[in-house]
Amino acid sequence: MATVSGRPDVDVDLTHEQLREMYELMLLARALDERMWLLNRAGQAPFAVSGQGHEGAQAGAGFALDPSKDWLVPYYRDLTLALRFGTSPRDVMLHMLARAADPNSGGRQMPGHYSSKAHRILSGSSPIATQIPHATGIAFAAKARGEDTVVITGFGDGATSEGDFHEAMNFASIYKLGVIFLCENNGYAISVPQKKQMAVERVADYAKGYDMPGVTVDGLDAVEVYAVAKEAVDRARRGEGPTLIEAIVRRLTPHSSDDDDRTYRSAEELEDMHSSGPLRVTRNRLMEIGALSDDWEQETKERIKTLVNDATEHAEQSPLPDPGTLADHVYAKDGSRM
Amino acid sequence: MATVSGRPDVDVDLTHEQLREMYELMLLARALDERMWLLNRAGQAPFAVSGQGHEGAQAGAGFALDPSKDWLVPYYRDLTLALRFGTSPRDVMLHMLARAADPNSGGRQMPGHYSSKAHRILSGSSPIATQIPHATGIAFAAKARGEDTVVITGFGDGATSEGDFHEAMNFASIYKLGVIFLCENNGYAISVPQKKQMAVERVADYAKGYDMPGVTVDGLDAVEVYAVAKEAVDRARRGEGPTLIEAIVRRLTPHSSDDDDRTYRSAEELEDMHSSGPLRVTRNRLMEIGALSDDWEQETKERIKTLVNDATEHAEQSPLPDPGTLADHVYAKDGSRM
Amino acid sequence: MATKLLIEAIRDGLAEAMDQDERVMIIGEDVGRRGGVFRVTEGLMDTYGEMRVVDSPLAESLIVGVAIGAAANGMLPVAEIQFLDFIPPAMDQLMSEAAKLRYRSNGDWDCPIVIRTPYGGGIHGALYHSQSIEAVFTHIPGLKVVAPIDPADAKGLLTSAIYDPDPVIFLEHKKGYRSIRGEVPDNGHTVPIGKARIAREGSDLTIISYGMYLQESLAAADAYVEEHGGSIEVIDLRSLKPLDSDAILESVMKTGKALIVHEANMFGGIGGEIAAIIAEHAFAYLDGPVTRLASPDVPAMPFSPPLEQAFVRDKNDIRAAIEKLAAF
Amino acid sequence: MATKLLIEAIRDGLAEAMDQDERVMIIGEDVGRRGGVFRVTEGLMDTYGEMRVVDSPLAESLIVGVAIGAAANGMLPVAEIQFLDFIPPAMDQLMSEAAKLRYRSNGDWDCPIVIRTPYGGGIHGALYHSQSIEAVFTHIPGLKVVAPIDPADAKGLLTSAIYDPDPVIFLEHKKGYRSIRGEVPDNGHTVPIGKARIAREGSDLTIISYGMYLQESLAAADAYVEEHGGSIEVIDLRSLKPLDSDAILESVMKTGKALIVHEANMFGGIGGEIAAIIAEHAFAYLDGPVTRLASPDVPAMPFSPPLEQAFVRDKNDIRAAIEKLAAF
Ligand SMILES: Cc1ncc(C[n+]2csc(CCOP(=O)(O)OP(=O)(O)O)c2C)c(N)n1
Ligand SMILES: Cc1ncc(C[n+]2csc(CCOP(=O)(O)OP(=O)(O)O)c2C)c(N)n1
Ligand SMILES: [Mg+2]
Ligand SMILES: [Mg+2]
Repeated sequence: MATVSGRPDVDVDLTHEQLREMYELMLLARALDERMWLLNRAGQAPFAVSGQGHEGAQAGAGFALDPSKDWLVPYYRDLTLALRFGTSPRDVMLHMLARAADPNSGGRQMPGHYSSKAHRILSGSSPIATQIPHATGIAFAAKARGEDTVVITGFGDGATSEGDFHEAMNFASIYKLGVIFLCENNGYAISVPQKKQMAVERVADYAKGYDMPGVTVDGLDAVEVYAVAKEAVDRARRGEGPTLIEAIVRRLTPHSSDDDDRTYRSAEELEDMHSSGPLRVTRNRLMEIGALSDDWEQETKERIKTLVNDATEHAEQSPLPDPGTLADHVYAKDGSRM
Repeated sequence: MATVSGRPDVDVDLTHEQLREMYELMLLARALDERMWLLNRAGQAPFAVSGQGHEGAQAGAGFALDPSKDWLVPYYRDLTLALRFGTSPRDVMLHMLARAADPNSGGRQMPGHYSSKAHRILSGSSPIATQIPHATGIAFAAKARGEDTVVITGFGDGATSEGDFHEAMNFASIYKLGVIFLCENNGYAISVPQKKQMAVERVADYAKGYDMPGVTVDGLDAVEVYAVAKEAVDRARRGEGPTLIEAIVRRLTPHSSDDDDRTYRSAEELEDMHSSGPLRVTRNRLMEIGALSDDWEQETKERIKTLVNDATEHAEQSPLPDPGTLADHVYAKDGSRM
Repeated sequence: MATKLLIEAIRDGLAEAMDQDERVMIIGEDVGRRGGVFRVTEGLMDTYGEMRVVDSPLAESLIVGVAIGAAANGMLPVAEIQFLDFIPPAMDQLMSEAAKLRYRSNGDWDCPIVIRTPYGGGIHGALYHSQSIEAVFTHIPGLKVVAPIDPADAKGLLTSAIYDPDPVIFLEHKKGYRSIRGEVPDNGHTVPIGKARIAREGSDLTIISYGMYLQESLAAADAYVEEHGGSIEVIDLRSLKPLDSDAILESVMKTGKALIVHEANMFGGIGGEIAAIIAEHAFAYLDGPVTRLASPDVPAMPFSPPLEQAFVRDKNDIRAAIEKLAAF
Repeated sequence: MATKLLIEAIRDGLAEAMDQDERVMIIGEDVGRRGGVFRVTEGLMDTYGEMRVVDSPLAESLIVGVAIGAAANGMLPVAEIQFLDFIPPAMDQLMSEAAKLRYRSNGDWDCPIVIRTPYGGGIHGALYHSQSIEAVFTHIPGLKVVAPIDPADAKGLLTSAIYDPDPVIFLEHKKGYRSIRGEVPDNGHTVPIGKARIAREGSDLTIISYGMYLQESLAAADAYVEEHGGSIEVIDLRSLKPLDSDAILESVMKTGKALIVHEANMFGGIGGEIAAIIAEHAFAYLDGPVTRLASPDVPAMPFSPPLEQAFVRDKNDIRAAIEKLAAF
């Protein structure tokens, strides 16, 4: 158990070792993410989409869940969450390089579309917000069978404008389903700033229309997010219903490798944004309470580098899909679910 | 000007004469509605949908608007509002009996689909909630041209579950558009009771997700509704944005002539519901302040009866559409909006 | 075997599946206490409770989205969309999600959901309670679409659809609910998705149809043969996707003449696809132009009876088309 | 006249209309400050302000719904849906509202909106940035659908669409944006909706196509003729609804052979409708089976290059189809 000091203090039931694990997850996600961005810039992959700046929100929330039984319904920035649920660095790179062995999609989807039935990570599409009702349906099935499974779904601030978000929030609350709605608010939907996206100051305010707790939290601080998410997960597990968590994060990259955010973010804004991020904020937290050492960090970063290199090489050497498999999996080959 | 006493007292800027006009509108709507229901029961029309029980909400809100410049985007129970905006009893009956001269739809739509370009009543469809973005778009155009037009759109409690409702509320509030969102909450969407429709107790709570005023008002009392609507309209006209008004009403009939509400409302509930309605409540109000006399009421009811009879006979004698016109108006015959 | 109405056969199919398999659940507007606006699900909530027969909020995208999620987590959801006319809000969940979940996950996930929905007109339903927009779905790879009109087919296809590992849109002709009656086997009866049925055997001309217009086609064939003699084959497609093109081609290669009849709008309807398949693959066998008879390209049936009547194609229209094609 | 890219022609068409008519407004995601993710609307917000170039919230149903309302109140809105793949959330507003507003009000109201949207693949857009689902709309009475690929056609049809009193879905091939170049007239140029263009004259065989596959078809025709001689006609449909069936039939009656080529999935694509029209109305003129070449019935182009390549039909595939049909 640790009381984690900082601004503000939070009480969390994590050991120092667990806190380090959480931070390590963020470091791994960042390293993979940077590598992917690089692969795109080097012309080895036609597309990259990044979660840089979102790692704290996802790591904090992810650690509040139990990957051995809970579900993840991610969106394209949820690399950290996917790793937490069991996606491996090799899985990520096979996906990035669209190899036949990509367990997420067999090379069919753009990067960023994490999926694994074994790990209860539901495959997502590219249309925004469609996954939110899925999370709700998963939780409904669990409740119908009397299970205490919790489902977390990630989405951006832009996603809150789609009807699907509202329809799902409403249903989840009526049936008191175990869903964590994690809005990773980075202030932009591609180029559209929050003030043109919504009338409210806080995404968390949407919870008021659904008689649901709505919490805004500093998404740069994984520990704070953990504390908020833990409460929400406990509540969900007790059958008391869903929570909307708004984690304020930063999109440290352009929207995707196809975007150029200098056309809509000023130089000052870009500079200011890069002045800090979830890695620094979370690291400071852990340093303050003595959960981190420079040695550990050095070693860990080395280990991660090896992992990322291995994953990249593995993917590079892995074969591309066989064109003859194009028409596979449009429908089931055989049978019935009888 | 009148201070209208009752429970609760309200201050309204209406003369006794205007209050009587408002009540007369309700009486007319009810008489037309009952006649339509009867025509259906007598086998003269295959379908009827009723606004009985909603007249107070609509009359109150309707009197806060200026039918000479404002817009109505109705739903199928908005007979009272349509009359307020200029639809005549003959127009209503031509529509009910699906005659060629039906100005609402030329006999193409089911009864209850009021429309008139001349009166700025936008034609609606049957799918629920699709009209709400239209109201928002109308108000957007007005604002873009610097006009202070106000748009009112009516819908039920069930409609609040559709994404279109939320998407439109959000947009209207971001751009501070002159829209009155009038939710006529009768507690049911066909058979689905409010507690299975939404998590909140009050539809007005949805306004909190849009940084918009949300007011719940007794929809049986036209005067109370007027007071609330007047404030909302003034606000809208000043360019300060939309308001969500939830008027608590009663659906005094089954959902439509195809429904049998005894399958989902208990005998007690049905009886209790019929114990009072907007006509009685509004009448009591006006009686209390001396705006009504029995004589006036008697005369008015006679006049209305004549109107309704005339409208019915007129429609009955009016020809049905020519089958040769089936394919008219799929596209414009000519030209361009250049 | 007992004689049942179409609606009874569907209700029986649902009740049987609910009874035998706890994974089967129903979700839709008014499906619970009210038993559906057409009463297809009547009584089921009382028996199976509010978590297996779910009176959903008024939100079609949600209904389909929740069904997809519940299916991912082990259920076999049967969603009801109250009228096919009200399915457009759910289009994204159907086209982008249900249809593509298996493909996009390289077969890791599947989507065993059924979307039951009443369609078709002729009941004064006007523009928004009469449509036959099935072609919007038959174009989408990953979806299956069935439209049985025979009660036994309906029950058998419903059972197949519930256990099918892919999403199936199950179209129920609302005019047929209480007007079509037939023998329905009792238990465990299934009909395979993707197989047409020869509803009437013949050798001179093939009519390809489904739904209520199949009934009109059968009547027209009878009337034609009674007057002119000859022999007309009528195929009930039952499944629109996958389409049984083998059965269609086999019949047309035999008869040399094809008349396609459907209630959906002509332009871009499934009739076009069928005609194209015949025109390409039975070209050498054709003794006359592949002919279509379908609804005019008007949005939907208007409410007023003379206009509704003008929209509808009935057995006389079909008979006239047979005469013209037969005489070619 | 100047030589312009497809994307420039469209931008010019928009800018010209905005400049000349205050009723014209643009609404869509990222269309303002960013000028659209493809940069079609670049610079327009600076010139015309935030009330005429509206950066909408992320909500396609809203975008179309607001456009419908604004049109009812006197505007001529041009809505942008960022990718055709993301139009399904707006399906209800398109099918139930825009398409039926005129009809249901007996001509009292109209709906002069344009929905611009990039479609098509071949740019590693994967399953959700590559689709060609236009057949979903071409089936709906009340909608118009155009898919110009020639820059002059694009500008001319855009102007026509903006002033058309009915809703027009305006499809822009994203691979063509910066790869197709052509002469574009300067001012006031319009092209009528509903008229095809003979892109190549010929007398032995007709290819009917549109979009990027038209370009492949032209290349295939050139290659075929170079090798085998003969004469091939290629029709660029430009408008998919209304479809110029007169032009199609006239050509096929002349050549006797029809090859339909499109990027959309084969089953239920517009090619089926075209084949059906030909098979029925040019039956007596046909010297070979009406043939279709289209995308396989797989949800969409996968991301991985070998799979994307396997999905695509190119000029070699088209040439092979020409050879087969010509030899019939
Ligand atoms: C339905 C739909 N519309 C548009 C798009 C194009 N698009 C992709 S991401 C995006 C912005 C999403 O913003 P937000 O939800 O805030 O997530 P973020 O990317 O900022 O994390 C848009 C408009 C889409 N994918 N789906
Ligand atoms: C999109 C859509 N789904 C379903 C229906 C069928 N339907 C018609 S009215 C109705 C209930 C509407 O309830 P509410 O919004 O509360 O209005 P009320 O009828 O109570 O006034 C339903 C489900 C519809 N018309 N449109
Ligand atoms: Mg964002
Ligand atoms: Mg209601």
